[in-house]
Amino acid sequence: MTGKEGVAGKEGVASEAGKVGLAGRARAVRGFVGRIWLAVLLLALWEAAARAAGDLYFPPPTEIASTARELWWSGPASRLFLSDKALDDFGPSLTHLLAGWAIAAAVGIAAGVAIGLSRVLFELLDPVLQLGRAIPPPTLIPFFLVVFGLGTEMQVATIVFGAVWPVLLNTVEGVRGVEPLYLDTARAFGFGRATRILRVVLPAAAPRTAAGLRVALGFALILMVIAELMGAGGGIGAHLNDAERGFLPTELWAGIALLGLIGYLLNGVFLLVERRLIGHHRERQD
Amino acid sequence: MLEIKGLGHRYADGHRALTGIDLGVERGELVCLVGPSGCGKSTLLRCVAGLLRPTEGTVTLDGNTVDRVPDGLAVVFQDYTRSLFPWLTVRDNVALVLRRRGLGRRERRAAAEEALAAVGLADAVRKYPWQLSGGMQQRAAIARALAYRPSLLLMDEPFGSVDAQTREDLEDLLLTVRGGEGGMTILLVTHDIDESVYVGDRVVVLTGAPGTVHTELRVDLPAPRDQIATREHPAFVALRAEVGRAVRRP
Amino acid sequence: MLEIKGLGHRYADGHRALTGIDLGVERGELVCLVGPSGCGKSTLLRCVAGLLRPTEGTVTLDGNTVDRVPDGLAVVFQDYTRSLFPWLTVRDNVALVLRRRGLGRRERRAAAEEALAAVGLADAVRKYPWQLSGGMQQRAAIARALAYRPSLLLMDEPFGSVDAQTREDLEDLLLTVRGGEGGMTILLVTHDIDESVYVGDRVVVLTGAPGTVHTELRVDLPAPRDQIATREHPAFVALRAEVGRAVRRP
Amino acid sequence: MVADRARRVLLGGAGVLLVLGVMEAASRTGVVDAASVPPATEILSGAVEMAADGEFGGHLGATVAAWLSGVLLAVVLAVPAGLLLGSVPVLDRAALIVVELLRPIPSVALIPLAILVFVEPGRVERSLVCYACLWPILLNTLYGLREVEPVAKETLRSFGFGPLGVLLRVSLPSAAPLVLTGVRIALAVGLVVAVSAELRAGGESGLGIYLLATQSGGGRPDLMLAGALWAGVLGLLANGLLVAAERRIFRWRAVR
Amino acid sequence: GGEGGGDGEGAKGGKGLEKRTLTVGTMPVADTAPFELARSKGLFAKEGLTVRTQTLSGGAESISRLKAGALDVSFGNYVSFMLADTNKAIDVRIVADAFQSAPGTHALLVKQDSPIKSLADLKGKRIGVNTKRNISALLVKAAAKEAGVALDDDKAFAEVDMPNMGTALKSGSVDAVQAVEPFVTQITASGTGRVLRDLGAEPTKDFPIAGYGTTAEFAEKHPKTVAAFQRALAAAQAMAEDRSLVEQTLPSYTKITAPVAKEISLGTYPTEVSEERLRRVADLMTEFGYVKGEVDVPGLLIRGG
Ligand SMILES: Nc1ncnc2c1ncn2[C@@H]1O[C@H](COP(=O)(O)OP(=O)(O)OP(=O)(O)O)[C@@H](O)[C@H]1O
Ligand SMILES: Nc1ncnc2c1ncn2[C@@H]1O[C@H](COP(=O)(O)OP(=O)(O)OP(=O)(O)O)[C@@H](O)[C@H]1O
Ligand SMILES: [Mg+2]
Ligand SMILES: [Mg+2]
Repeated sequence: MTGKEGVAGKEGVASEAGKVGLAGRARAVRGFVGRIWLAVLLLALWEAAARAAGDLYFPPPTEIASTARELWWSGPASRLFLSDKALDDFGPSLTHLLAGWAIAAAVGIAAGVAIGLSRVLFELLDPVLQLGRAIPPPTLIPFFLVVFGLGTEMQVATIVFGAVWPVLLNTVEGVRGVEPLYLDTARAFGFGRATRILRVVLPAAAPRTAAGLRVALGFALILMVIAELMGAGGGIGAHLNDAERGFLPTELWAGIALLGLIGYLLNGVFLLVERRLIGHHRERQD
Repeated sequence: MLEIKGLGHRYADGHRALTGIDLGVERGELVCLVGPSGCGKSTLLRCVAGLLRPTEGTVTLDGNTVDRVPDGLAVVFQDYTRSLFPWLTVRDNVALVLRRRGLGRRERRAAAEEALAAVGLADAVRKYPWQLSGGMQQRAAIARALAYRPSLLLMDEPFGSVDAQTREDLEDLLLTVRGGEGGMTILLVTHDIDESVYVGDRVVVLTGAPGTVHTELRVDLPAPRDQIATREHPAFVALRAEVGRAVRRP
Repeated sequence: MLEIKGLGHRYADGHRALTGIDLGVERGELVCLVGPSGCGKSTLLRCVAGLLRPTEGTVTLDGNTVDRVPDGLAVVFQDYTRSLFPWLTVRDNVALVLRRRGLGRRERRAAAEEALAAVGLADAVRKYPWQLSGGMQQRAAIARALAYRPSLLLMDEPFGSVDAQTREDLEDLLLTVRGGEGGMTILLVTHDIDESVYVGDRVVVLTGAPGTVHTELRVDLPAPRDQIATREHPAFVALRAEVGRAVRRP
Repeated sequence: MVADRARRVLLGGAGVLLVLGVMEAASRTGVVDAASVPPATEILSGAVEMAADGEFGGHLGATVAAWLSGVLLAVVLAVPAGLLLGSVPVLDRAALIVVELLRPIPSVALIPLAILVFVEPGRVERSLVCYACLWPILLNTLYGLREVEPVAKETLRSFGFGPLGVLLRVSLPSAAPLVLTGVRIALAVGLVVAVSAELRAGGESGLGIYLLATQSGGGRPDLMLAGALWAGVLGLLANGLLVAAERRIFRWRAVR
Repeated sequence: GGEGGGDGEGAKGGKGLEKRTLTVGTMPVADTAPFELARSKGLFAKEGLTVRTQTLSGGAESISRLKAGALDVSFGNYVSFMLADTNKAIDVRIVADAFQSAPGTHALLVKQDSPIKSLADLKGKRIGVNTKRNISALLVKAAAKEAGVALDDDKAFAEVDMPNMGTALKSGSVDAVQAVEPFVTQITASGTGRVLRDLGAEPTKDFPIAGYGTTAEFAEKHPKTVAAFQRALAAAQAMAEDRSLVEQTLPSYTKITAPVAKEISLGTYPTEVSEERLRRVADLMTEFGYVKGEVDVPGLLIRGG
């Protein structure tokens, strides 16, 4: 979006610049179309199918969108049109989500590196971790209730509990898969343990860790909802609950679509940052 | 300075790569290792570097047994492409190892650029390793090792991927650098017999399966070596022929 | 057979590696490419192999423009360690490419073992590439290419990591193989000037930044070449000096 | 090899005992409320009590069936999809939005819709498991493909192999470890989703259904946690099997 | 379609039934004791019905399952049924009444040593309920309103699963909980909490809690099957007046042990659906804004035979 505006802004400064601007715009448009045609096609099919079926439980996307607008984007312009309900639903949810993900990332990477580097630690902890990550969070509610009580801590804990695994596991994989010669090189030049980890192991494992972080971001969103579904409190999870129990399928769909959208945006930001940080790794294929 | 005694190595899969190697290297000496492909030269270097724990014998450096990587060591690996970090530019690859030298960020960069210029990579400092040709990558690895100013330098076929001219330049660069203060001890693996005689103070010929020392030859050639004069020196020709025979005779 | 016209390549980062290359190679010819490190030899080979789309000019093979990998091609990459598949044994690395030759499983294995034996790796067929020394890996890559019996063979410094004796053996092996039925066309990049004259029918000298053809020299040496006789031949000595001068003069 | 395995089992067992010990101590000393978070021994005895119950086996079996078939379905769908997207950039670009919109949707939020579409409780559960498992496998496949050594791909291309040959013989084997990591994540997620779906939506039989029933006579945190333990054990077993398979398939990696 | 011309009532051996196998959604709670009784005593079989069950975990998905056709008939609380009907999720028909509150079956509890002495003290406190905007919240709100306290669903209530009520109360996560039997007995007997207010007393004395519902479509297509189900269940509901029979049945399908079964308060099991009683639920729902507009109570009933 901003790219398009930027190109348009440059236009007309000079004829040469204008040509470049036009070419750039054409490329931007082509790129944009290349990215969204499938989504648009699927939406159109869905719209047509839903209209043909006319089932209350499977409303067409346009109806879902208008419900969503009513629910969350009917507020004043000064608040980016966010309604009161939107602030209630998104604010705490997203805070929990990001806090949980950040903690999961830190814990997952630290533990992943430690476990990936040490065979003893790996063998000591592997069964515990495998056991731990297969435990369904709902069965731990009594435990969470006692330790964290209902509320923010419990929700964040649930998110951390679920989102840490992909980071941890991928980091362990990444660390164990580091090209041995990188490590030899680092050792040969007398890098200390810390430097070796920070300057060689982490960057070498970065692509895999990033894959884990990305999966974890999706998980964090999912667990945010689960935490809200099973614990008290508002948020998008509670909205879904209300919509389901109140038999308001369109609102349910709106909530689901909203989750998709939030996940999409988070992922977009993540990819931008990732490209910034570790993109040059693989520009190699031409 | 470096003392190798009864060294042998058997890999985890049971393959016996080296056996009964005895070798001493004095401070400031440049010893060339030659020998057939697969005879254990790289394995020997790894043992000396403390990267591989030998299954027999010992390596001692200044009287201390090498059981981990010793201080002041630099290595140019045979598989140089994999020893450059793809996430760093060429300059940062060099600058990174200089952290251990206690230099500031700027000084590190300057030193890195200087070393890269010395191997003819002044224009490539900001590129990533995978944007370089094979020979350029190899030179980057050499620059990294030289910039580090190690007291012990291990080089595993460091000039294998560059053209004849560059090779000679690099040989001379190596000779210049080792002449500097501190006195660098160098172990250099090469397949080029002329090169081994030209740069070496001593040439050690290994034979394979499992690797053992076959011959040691002292190179007594006039001190400031010169690509043309030295190579025309009768002693050079004689030595070169001798090494050649040693390598060829199994 | 192979016709290169006005070939140039500029990499995605803007670096101009090659420009205005014109070169023709006849069926069954063995052309050696020499030139300074980074002058674009590997880039040229990649363009010929159809792995890289040149940004200028064309490559035609038997009259067809090369816009994808042509049939009957084999390549020995300069970065041979990365071109062997670590999840396959050495034998399976060779046997894999023979699938395209329509051989049965047993035949493939037999052919692979034969080719590996020819490069002196008979004992290593069941090992994984990372269990081999550098020179052995390089020989495995050579065996793979030879076993494939390509009509066009591209070799990027194929003998850079082996000792002098092995190198000579491999040179002779290459000369033997190309003499077989079908007539193999070969483009070989090397830094060893002697080698280029010894194995080549023609030596093409490139100069760099960006790479262009500097000189072409026809090698007219008696047909069955011999490591001792040929290298002592006066024409060999003269040619070798000429190539050396061409490479050195920028 | 044998010594290796013994060492793994011993160390792993020590790790588990350590954690159990900490839990036991925490409850016994009153750091946490023992009635709500019973000591490890009680949870263990709860787990044994469950195993002794004749009905339990059937319920556990139902969960395992839905779980494994769901994960399997996800593998069958996601790996080829990943290979396709990873090798056809045009599709990859277009699919990114769709994938990224669908991926964050929690399976539990889809329960009411899944019930309507798939009707039969076992199929509902399987579809939810599959949905949740698709994404980690797909993403890991895509990331794995990105990491493939370009020279290795070029090598096979230069020997005349077509895109499919390169995909199957180079890209797939070198991405395989990361794909399997995805499957391992998916296995854990799938189990979580299966049991959670049962707990939330009920059904005919399953571990979750069984756990619901155990709570009907009053809150029994020990049994709930015993159920959690059983789920954990299933996860551990599945992971163990996969790792063993991995070790065989990727011997070349293990030794290095 | 019907096989042969079944004649009126008493379709012995299932002759004339449109469908002989019924899939019924149920829960392991005291409310469904007569249903289990009917199964164990062969009352359904006598009517020619084979009954299969699916366990439900809550009210909402029973509606989805009914709509999807995974269930033919489902147990469920009246608030859920009425919400589903009013919001046109499905056209609900109540097949039979299941359970009606009695003193002690539903209660509001606080911690043993809680400073909360009366409903009036609940202002600004958090109350754990099984489900917001549902039957449990309704009971609490009705009682609180009488005491002059208006509770807001979002602010006053926190959702806690019934089995975790004791833990939630003890850990101080909530100030009060709404519980049903056997949890009420468990919480009081363990000394965790005390009853602040019996919700089985006025204003929700003898309050209709749950029933068996189906879709209008199913009811219309299978009148004889529905009637057979109703007959069998009515017989069982009647038998359940004998408390000892219920006490015997409870341990067979729940984890309520025989001694606990003797202790707990039991509600009553009405034998037929009454429009008048259902209206009490509908009126409260309207009063507290749980539905927009009116609940069509007569429309929920199955008319004629
Ligand atoms: N990781 C390994 N596992 C098992 N065997 C190995 C391993 N590395 C090397 N070897 C074997 O040890 C022997 C010596 O290998 P090494 O790399 O030391 O040879 P080299 O003298 O350096 O040869 P080149 O000149 O070809 O590099 C070879 O036979 C090789 O197959
Ligand atoms: N992927 C790439 N991206 C950008 N520049 C590249 C890339 N690959 C090579 N180059 C540049 O192109 C030039 C030619 O590279 P090439 O690999 O063809 O050289 P070469 O003749 O094979 O050298 P050498 O003998 O050292 O292998 C070099 O300057 C190199 O830096
Ligand atoms: Mg070597
Ligand atoms: Mg090259």
